[in-house]
Amino acid sequence: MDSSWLPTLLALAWLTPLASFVFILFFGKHAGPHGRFAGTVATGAIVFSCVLSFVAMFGAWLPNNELPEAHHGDHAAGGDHDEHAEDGEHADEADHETFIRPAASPFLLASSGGDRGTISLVADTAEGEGDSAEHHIAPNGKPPAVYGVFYNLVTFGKLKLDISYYIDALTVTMFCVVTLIASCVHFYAIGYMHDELHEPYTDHEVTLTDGTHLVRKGRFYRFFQYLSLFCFSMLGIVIAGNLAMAFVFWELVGICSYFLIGFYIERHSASTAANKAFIVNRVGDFGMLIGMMALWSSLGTFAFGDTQNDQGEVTEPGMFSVLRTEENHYALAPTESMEVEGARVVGEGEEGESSHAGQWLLLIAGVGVFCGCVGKSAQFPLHVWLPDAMEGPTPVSALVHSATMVAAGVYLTGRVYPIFTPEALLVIAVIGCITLFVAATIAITALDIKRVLAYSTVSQLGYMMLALGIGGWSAGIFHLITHACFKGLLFMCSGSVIHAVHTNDMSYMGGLRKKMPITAYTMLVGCLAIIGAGIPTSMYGLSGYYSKDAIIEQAWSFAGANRGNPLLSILLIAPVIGAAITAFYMFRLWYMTFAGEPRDHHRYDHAHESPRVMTMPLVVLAVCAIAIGWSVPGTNLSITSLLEQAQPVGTTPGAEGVLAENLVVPAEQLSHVKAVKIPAGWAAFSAAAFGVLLATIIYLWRMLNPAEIRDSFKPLYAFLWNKWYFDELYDLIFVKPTHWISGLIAKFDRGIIDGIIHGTAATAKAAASIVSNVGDRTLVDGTVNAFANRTWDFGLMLRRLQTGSLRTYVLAIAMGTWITYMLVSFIMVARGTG
Amino acid sequence: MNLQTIVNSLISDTVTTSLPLFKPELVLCVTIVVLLVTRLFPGLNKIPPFAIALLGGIVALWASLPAGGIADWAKIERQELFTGMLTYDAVTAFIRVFLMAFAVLFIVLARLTGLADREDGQDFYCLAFGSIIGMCIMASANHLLTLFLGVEMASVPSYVLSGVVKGRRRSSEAALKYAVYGAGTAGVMLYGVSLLAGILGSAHLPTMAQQLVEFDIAGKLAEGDQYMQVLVLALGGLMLGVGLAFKLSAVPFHFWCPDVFEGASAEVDGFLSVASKAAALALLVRVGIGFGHVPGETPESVAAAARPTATVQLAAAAADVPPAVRLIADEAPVTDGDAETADAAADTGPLSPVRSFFVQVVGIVSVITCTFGNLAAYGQKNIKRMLAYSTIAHAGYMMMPVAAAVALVGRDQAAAGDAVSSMLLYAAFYLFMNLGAFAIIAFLRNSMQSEQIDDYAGLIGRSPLVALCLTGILVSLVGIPPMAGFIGKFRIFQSLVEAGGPLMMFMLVAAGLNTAISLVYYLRVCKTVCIDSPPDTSRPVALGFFASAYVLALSLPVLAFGILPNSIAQWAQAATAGLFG
Amino acid sequence: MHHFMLANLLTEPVGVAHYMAVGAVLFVCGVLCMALKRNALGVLMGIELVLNGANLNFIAFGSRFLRGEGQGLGLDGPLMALFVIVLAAAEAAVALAIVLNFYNNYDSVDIDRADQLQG
Amino acid sequence: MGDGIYWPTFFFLLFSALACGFALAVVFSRNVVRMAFYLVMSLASTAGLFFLAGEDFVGAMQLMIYVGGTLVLLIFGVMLTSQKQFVEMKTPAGQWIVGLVTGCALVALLWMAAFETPQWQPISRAEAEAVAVQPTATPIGVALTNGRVDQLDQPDETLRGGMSSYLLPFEIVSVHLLVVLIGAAYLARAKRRSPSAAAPG
Repeated sequence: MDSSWLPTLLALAWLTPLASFVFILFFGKHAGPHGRFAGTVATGAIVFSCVLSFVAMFGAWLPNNELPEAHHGDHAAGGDHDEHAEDGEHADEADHETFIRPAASPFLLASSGGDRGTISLVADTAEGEGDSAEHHIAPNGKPPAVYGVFYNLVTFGKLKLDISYYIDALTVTMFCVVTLIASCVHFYAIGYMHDELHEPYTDHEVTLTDGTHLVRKGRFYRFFQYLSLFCFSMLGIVIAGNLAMAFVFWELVGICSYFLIGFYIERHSASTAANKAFIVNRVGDFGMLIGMMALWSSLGTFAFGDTQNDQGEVTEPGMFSVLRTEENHYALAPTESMEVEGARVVGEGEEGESSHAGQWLLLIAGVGVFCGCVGKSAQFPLHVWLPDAMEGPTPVSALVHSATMVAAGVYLTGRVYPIFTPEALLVIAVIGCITLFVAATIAITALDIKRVLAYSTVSQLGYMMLALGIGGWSAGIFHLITHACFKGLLFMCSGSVIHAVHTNDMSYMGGLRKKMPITAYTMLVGCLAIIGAGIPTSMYGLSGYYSKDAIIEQAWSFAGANRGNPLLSILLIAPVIGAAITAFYMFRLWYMTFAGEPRDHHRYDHAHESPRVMTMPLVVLAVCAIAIGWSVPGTNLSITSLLEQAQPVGTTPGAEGVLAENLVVPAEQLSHVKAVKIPAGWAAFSAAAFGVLLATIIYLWRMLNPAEIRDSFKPLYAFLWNKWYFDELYDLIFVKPTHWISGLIAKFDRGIIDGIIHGTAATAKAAASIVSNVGDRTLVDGTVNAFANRTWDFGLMLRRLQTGSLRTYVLAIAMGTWITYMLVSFIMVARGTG
Repeated sequence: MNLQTIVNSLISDTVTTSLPLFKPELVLCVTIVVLLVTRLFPGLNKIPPFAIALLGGIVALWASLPAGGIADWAKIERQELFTGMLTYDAVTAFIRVFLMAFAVLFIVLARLTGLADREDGQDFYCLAFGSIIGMCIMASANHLLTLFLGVEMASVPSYVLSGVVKGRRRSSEAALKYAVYGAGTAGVMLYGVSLLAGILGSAHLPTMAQQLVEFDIAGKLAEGDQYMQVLVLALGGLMLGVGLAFKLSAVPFHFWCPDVFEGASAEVDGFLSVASKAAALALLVRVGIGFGHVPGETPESVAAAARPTATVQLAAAAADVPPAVRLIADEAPVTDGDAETADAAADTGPLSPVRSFFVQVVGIVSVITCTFGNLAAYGQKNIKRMLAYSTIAHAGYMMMPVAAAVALVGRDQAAAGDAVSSMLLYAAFYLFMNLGAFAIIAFLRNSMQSEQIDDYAGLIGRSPLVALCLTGILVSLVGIPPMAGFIGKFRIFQSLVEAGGPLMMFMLVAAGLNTAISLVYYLRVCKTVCIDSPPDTSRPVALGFFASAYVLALSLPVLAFGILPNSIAQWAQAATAGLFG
Repeated sequence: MHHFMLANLLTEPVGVAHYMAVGAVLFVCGVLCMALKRNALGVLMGIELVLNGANLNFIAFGSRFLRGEGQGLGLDGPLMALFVIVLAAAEAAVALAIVLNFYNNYDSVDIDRADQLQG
Repeated sequence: MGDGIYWPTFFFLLFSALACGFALAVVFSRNVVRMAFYLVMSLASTAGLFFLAGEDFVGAMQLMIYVGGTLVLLIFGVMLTSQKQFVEMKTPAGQWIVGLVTGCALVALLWMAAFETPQWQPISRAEAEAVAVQPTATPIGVALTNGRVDQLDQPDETLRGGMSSYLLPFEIVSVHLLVVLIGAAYLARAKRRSPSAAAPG
């Protein structure tokens, strides 16, 4: 198969879940008893997608695109690891020649995606003697990619909304990973959601006012309907060839997560969690919209790739080519139009400094787009929604936390990587660093098994963002992929446990490994993978070992390159400490659940291993979690070499800040030199080993009593237990002032409009009721929910303006006219004369 | 020139130019007369009024469609009808097609829900057509009298429409409130119109714009004791704006809207929220561009002519101009330099103060309107009342591109046209969304006798089609991707970005945040409809075949235009191509 | 600036401003009627006064006696005033019908009884 | 100054005092029948002001349509609804205060607008006396059919562009009146409506 099949294959893989969604939407309820057949349809669809993705990978992508030698793959375990060790030594001598990309033959393919779409397969050789970069590393050209337009949705003047595709090695890899994990989750869900097939279904978590449990119809088919839509939306983001399309699917993912998290809508906690997730995400999306608009207004395009005509000439350059032109050696430079636009938006700088306007605009655009990723990938400060999203059924958690929603943010950051200036990257790194540390510390004290995993997800996402921010593009994306495997595994294991003991609370578990061995040992694999278990500085290890070490190496290299700024070394210290904490809480979780003596014998006695439809996916994912970092024996095919091939245009040589002048983002391959690799590897290993050891001492050997430790660090414990008081802080910063202002406005409203009319008695009464409102609501539970409540109250107060009295309305016309005029004239006079 | 020649030319102008372009309105007038005449004669009153009204509406729609397809619209040059009373350009044509299409849909709806039955049908259709003629005049007003006349003609019949169900207390209360509030704002507007006409010495909008150029606002503002005249101008403009704000239901002149919407029947609400609003927006565009732009002027011509003309005028006027004014004229470039807004640097036409006044007032009002509408919709129990607040919020969204367009007029007329087209596009989507929503409410009212949101619980079990359509429409009103509402919002954001500057960015931020705010109350209805369990007392919901088909016909485009918006977007684009001819 | 001086009140002609002053008083009286009368018919009378006040402005702007030959609105003034009179009559007819309809439903013309719609 | 009383000004003062006085009386009267009477007087005095401004035709229309037509309509309404308890209805004192304050603020604003604009100030007596009295009915009639006699001599090309004949409004207003009368008749007719189509109210 040649490359022209790629768009077709992937489009098919992308649309199959949509077909399944539509089918279940219309016929799901009647498909089999209680809609049982719906699960089969959805699972079949996603498995079909998975097969197509792998066909695309092995049948169409790999034969046509020669892989570069795996530089990062010096970890790769395989027959040739000795050579790789050698390779590392070579790299020590800065042997740059090895970094030149192998020239794949340039392809120009006939269009297949309609008249407008032309496909180009571009593979550039880097300029060997590019000397503009600091480290004398040649900037890489455009990675081999296929860009084209499926369908032109609409054209408004300069604004073109297309359904297009941009397929490079990253896209294909993500397709494989997403569909593979989603397939596992689908299988697993057939078992896990089995209860929903009962008619009627009794929800034990919901107690009605009369003391009975809620009884409702089963919603098995609806669950799979949402899952299918969810997969479709996620694949849409992955295949998207332009930012606007990515945004559309971005929103769709948000809607699906709303439905899925709120699946048990009758449970109050579930519906509030769904609301919270949706609203927090909207906050982020809103930043993204601003970033998109900033990019569009200055570049005039949303497209990632270049549109080419049949002769292979570029007719409409995509945003990457515009920002990183070949003439400029693929270095990031704001365009002319950006300077102009930037001057208009940001404001003209001093004489001579105005040339930075474009850089500022680029920074705004980058940070804006990143805002969307912050929301979706649950980065600080918008991470609050993710732990609450545990209210959804466990398969949803597994999917949301591994390969889909949260991955979307990291994926998009990786996808639009060429537009990030070093300053924007620094923002990303700092956010990632804060996130990983904060979330890891919170996970130490959590007792809910899913909540521990949720915070660990937040923390690992922080690692990815940190890696991307300090220049480790491959490291970050690699970690995304390995994490998808082992986090999916961990969640499904926890689901299996919950299924068996009917509680989330780890203090009721213990000793379960005897009852459910498959779950226990696959989960152990997951734990080992997430802490990055492996033999330090060697080629042997679980998947997490490669990716996490790559991140820490990059952090080491980054800290080295920015020695002039000691503050930035925190970006190295935090991930290392974070690695220790990760190891600690993961093993704490495993020991509390599976090791030792049962704490609750009643639950223990009823526990049983899950059915095969649930354990098989666990085994599959455990194999992935072990081996996904390895390369295929005898070839240089590995995830790392694929990522190497997808390395975004112009990003290999690293970069230096323009606005922040002494900021250096080091080239990624510099982190593979021995001088970095060995200390970084040992640091990571010793941190993880320390964490495991501490967990073992406390929870397995019980040499220290956790309760005593808790007591001696009481304030710290309380601080962590309360999740760094984020909810309370947001309450204080956003909710209280809103409340206060709305109270004030209500006072004004009643005081001025009603009060004068109905006399002072009403005013006094209104004021009293506000005081009582404030008094009643000083204790607020959640941030965003509370925020929503306050906006709600504010809305209700606005309603009081609508008094219903016609004469008041007429008076309001007169007063409105007069007041508006006074305001306007005051402003005009102040301006005109001042 | 003597009287004879001028009357001759006027007659030929009227008969050959104006009347043919006034066809759709004439058709409606004729339909009204026919409807009345058939009632007089015993033989003719067998003909159902619905048939006549439908026929009239379809003929009017046909008459308003461009003869040669969309391509014709792009070629329409602006021209004045009836000696300057009306203006005819592609925007007029677009709005007229919009209104006529709406008229057809509306009379079908009124017939299907039984609001206009056989005996009272004539009255109902006459009132609707009379109001639509007024809206057409609003959309093409080119003179202060036609502006006021259009607003009155559109409003007065709708006062009656809102009270059309006679035996209900709420209905008569709604009509009373609407009539009195409308009369009050009309009075204020009339006073504003008189001030503007008085100070500029004309009532013809392009002439007034010409006079405004000579008025030299920037100079008068800079002079200490002359700025009073500018303030009087501003007062006139604001009072005129009160009337527009009433029609748009913009805050703080929105008070009538929730009460009237709750009291009137749902079909009429659809009428008020779609047709009336679209006409008011078109009128806002007319006023904004009418005062902020002299026909035939382009930014280039202004830039080229600015300095020399100023000196020539100065030299010519030196004899009879008081020294103070001359001083200002000399200093004018200096005052331009420290202009307030960032984009004013590029916008230096003589009318730029008018534009910046309009943009700032409309911009700020739109933000307040939008936020207020969305917040106040929280916690509403009656769906019509909730949608009334939603209408207020959407009026805010739709005013934003108008502000953007006027801000762009002085810089980039093509972009300004684009901004207007984004408003037209949104209005077109809005027709399907809101008329669809109100049609569903009307049908549900007929079958379950309730308009409370709580009574819609579990609707999906009782009538899946209606529930799905309603959910789709509400999702589209929020502006979430696959629906048309998203495209419309996106387009509005685009025009705001194109206009640029701090105010526009503020509006963009506000609009974005409002989308998030509005989510809460729309989703609440979706949840009630789709997820909540139905009350035990629920009755089955049965819609007839035609009713279902009607609901589908309105809801499907909401999805279809979200996926395939190209054709309608091109119409809107073509309609504004010749706006600044 | 020009000011309204009482000294030569009776010996000099009045200007547009004086007409506008009277118009303003009528206008505001109308607004007050609408805002303060509880009798719906009083409110309708208020509407008439408001429109009448604005009309006085149009007459003043169009009048040659107040602004001299060739100045001001010319015939536009009286013509617009004429149309406003007609429109006001139409509006009064409809408003009266609505009030009667209200009266039929409520057995009262007290507009403070119209308070079912609020919030 | 000092060439004797300028009678038009005297009549202006007289009529304006009557118009304003009766308007205020409308506001302050509580009896609806009296209000109607005061309104007649106020509108009639306004017609006097129209005559003084030289607009005899509009003045006549004012008397005929407003005073004659509209008020007869209103008085009908008063009589139809004038049971004892509705003749006088009290407005709370608080609302009076708010209303009057707003009213005064509005009057102050509008007066300021009137008196601070230079081109709206009085012309000199000599100028005013030079203005010849012309009939107004003919020009208005011509304007309503198709031409504007007052702007034939307008030298400015752009201003002549704005000479609008009022043919369209004249015709379209008739349609409007027709529609409005249908509406009024519809509402005033005895109700005949089955409750099924109406929502519960």
